[in-house]
Amino acid sequence: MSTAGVRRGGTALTLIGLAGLIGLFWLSFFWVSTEVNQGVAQRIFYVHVPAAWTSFMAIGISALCSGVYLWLRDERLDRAALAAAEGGFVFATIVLVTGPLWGKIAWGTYWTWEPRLTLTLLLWFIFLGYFMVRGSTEDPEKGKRFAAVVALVGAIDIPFIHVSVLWFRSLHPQPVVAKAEGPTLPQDMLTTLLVGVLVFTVLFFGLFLMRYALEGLRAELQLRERRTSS
Amino acid sequence: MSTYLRQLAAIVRKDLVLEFRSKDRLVAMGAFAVLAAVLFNFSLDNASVRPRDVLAGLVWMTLVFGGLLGVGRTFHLEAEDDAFRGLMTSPAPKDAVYLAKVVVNFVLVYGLSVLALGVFSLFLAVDVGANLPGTLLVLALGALGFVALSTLFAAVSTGTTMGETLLPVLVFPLLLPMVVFGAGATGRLIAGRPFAEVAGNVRVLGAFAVAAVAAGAVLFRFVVEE
Amino acid sequence: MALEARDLVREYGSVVAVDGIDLKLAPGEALTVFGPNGAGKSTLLGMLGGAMHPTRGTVSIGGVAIDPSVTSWRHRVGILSHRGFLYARLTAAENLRFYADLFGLDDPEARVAQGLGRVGLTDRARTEARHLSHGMKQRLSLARALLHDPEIVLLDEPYTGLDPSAAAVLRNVLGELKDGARTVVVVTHNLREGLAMATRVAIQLRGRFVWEGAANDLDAVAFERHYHETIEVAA
Amino acid sequence: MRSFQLRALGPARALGAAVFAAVLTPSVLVAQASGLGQQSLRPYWHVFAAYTLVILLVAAWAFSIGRRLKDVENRLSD
Repeated sequence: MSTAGVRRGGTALTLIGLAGLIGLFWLSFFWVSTEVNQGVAQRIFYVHVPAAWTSFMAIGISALCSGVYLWLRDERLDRAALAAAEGGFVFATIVLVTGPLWGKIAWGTYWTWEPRLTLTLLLWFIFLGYFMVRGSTEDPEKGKRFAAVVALVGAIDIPFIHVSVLWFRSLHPQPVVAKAEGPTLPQDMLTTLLVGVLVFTVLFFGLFLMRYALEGLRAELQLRERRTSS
Repeated sequence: MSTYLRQLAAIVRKDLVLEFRSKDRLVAMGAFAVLAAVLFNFSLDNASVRPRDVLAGLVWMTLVFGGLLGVGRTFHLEAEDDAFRGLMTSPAPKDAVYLAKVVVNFVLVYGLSVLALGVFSLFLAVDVGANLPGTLLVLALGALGFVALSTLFAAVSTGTTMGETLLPVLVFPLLLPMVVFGAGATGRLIAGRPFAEVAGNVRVLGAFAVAAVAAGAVLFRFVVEE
Repeated sequence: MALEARDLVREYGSVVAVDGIDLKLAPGEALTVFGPNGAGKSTLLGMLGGAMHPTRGTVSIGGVAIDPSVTSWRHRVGILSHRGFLYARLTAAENLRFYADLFGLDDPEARVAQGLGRVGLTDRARTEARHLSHGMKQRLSLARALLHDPEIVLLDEPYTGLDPSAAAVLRNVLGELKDGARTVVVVTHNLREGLAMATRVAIQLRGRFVWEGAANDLDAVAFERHYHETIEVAA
Repeated sequence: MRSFQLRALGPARALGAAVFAAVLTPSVLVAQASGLGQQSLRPYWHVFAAYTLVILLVAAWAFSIGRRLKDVENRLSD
């Protein structure tokens, strides 16, 4: 697909995603019932969990593209890995700012070593490392390779981190006031959550495509500048 | 295969000889372990904290910080006179170079962690004799996982303009599993609990080390290519 | 062809260091590439020796395209740079022994002794490289580059900072290489030494060969004038 | 011409949606607060902040992509 086509697709998906976000807000404010134990604060759940889902999907996409990039050295794969990492970074930031707001009500403290929150914090730092490595090499091609290695090792390490934060928590019980989610989530809450996941995924892919198109245009620009200079 | 082992052994031997002749990293890491023990002793309030309870955590933090201090300089050894270029244009496979560096760094970091265990036990008057073989095994697996990751990223950070300052940002988030399971197991072993209780931890530590070494061996060639 | 490059390009971001170089060298030929600093000579040599990956184009040895990430062909190439690739705290013999092991050479001890003898360093075998003079170090790294008897020899500014006696040893050893079986590429800005060993000559400017010719019918004085004119026009 | 139209859409819409949601959220809170008056108001403040931050972060990313796209396209059309 041409860069302009990707851009158009990205813009369209982003608009759908933004409309969906308004819809999600409507659902979670007017439609879904209030959770009995935690009350209104539990509504943060409908943006917090989808954002977490999106950021983990992002590191998956980024690592996958990075791996194939190292193999085939197709610039488009590196652009996709970069776009996904940037999206993952934004959505991980959402998780990290909404988590404490919820936690303050649910657990009485802004930060707890809740497994998902801890995992996301480390994921956020993995993304940070990704961008720092990318930006600190003299030869951009080298930066791309280094960043791909960071994304790959990060993705491989995440299951281990997950296991360890769960294990750590089982050793040190947290002051849990109420369980946020369980297998028996009422139907309307589940529906709202699934809508949230869908909306965030669409939004992610919309912006992902725009970011990808941006990187394609930058490459085009660089190629042109090189041609005029030689 | 025998050529592979010969190349690997040559790099290991060369690095160990250089290490013992210059003693740069040996002295720096050894001094780090002892001085960390001194500072930790004065940073703890003995009235409210029992050294026995925090010893494992302190040993693991010393392994991580002191280890990074040494491992970060892995490729500086090769930088003088451009020797790394010579190594890279030789027929030695890149994974052999990586594995050799892992072996050498493991010797250093494991030595550091065992030294830290001894010095801390002496300074903080904690008996670590119970389950000592188990403790040493846990430290060995932890040191291996640590070295596998940090050697790979030492190569990355050496290739950037930021150098070693970048290393903690890249490596610390990835080390959480090692610290959680390693420090947890060490703490219980020092407390005199049976080894069977930490067998699960040891398995995860082992899996982590194997995954880290495998990932490093595969990915190293992409880091050092020019 | 012993050594062949086809449309070789190397970019560093927006900088083009080597911009489409073709060359073909038969066994016995020695090419000297002249050029000012920043012409991309070292990058060219790095790609010919497989130290750097080309952005585009291929390098072939003996008609087979080489893959820099594979090591099976590396024993056929020897590289000498003005940086010695030596470890300061290893002795002369240990430095050579290390390379003998990396290259998987049979009977390494004999090879090391032979290599040291070739550059007149036998009595310095047990001296650490940091205690050797600059010229001795350069001789030692020449022995290192030729230890595995490569058929292709790449030299990057070999005469930089050499004292006269070391330069004489270098000239002798390089003379021995003119046995008709080897291919030599030298990059340098030292006109006199570069011409002495060449069978073919090229001038590289901004990543391209702007002039190429045979060395035997070259008038050294006229060539020198031509070279300086070329790089002044460029500057 | 077409690309100019597209350029106007992305970031502008995103920002519009952000403003819209920022206005919408407090009104919703007020509407619901009347029904659950016996509970502390603090949770509302937190929910409001969380939802606003979601909008702001997404909009900031969209806006930054849009600005960078515009910048590159201007330089490409020169």
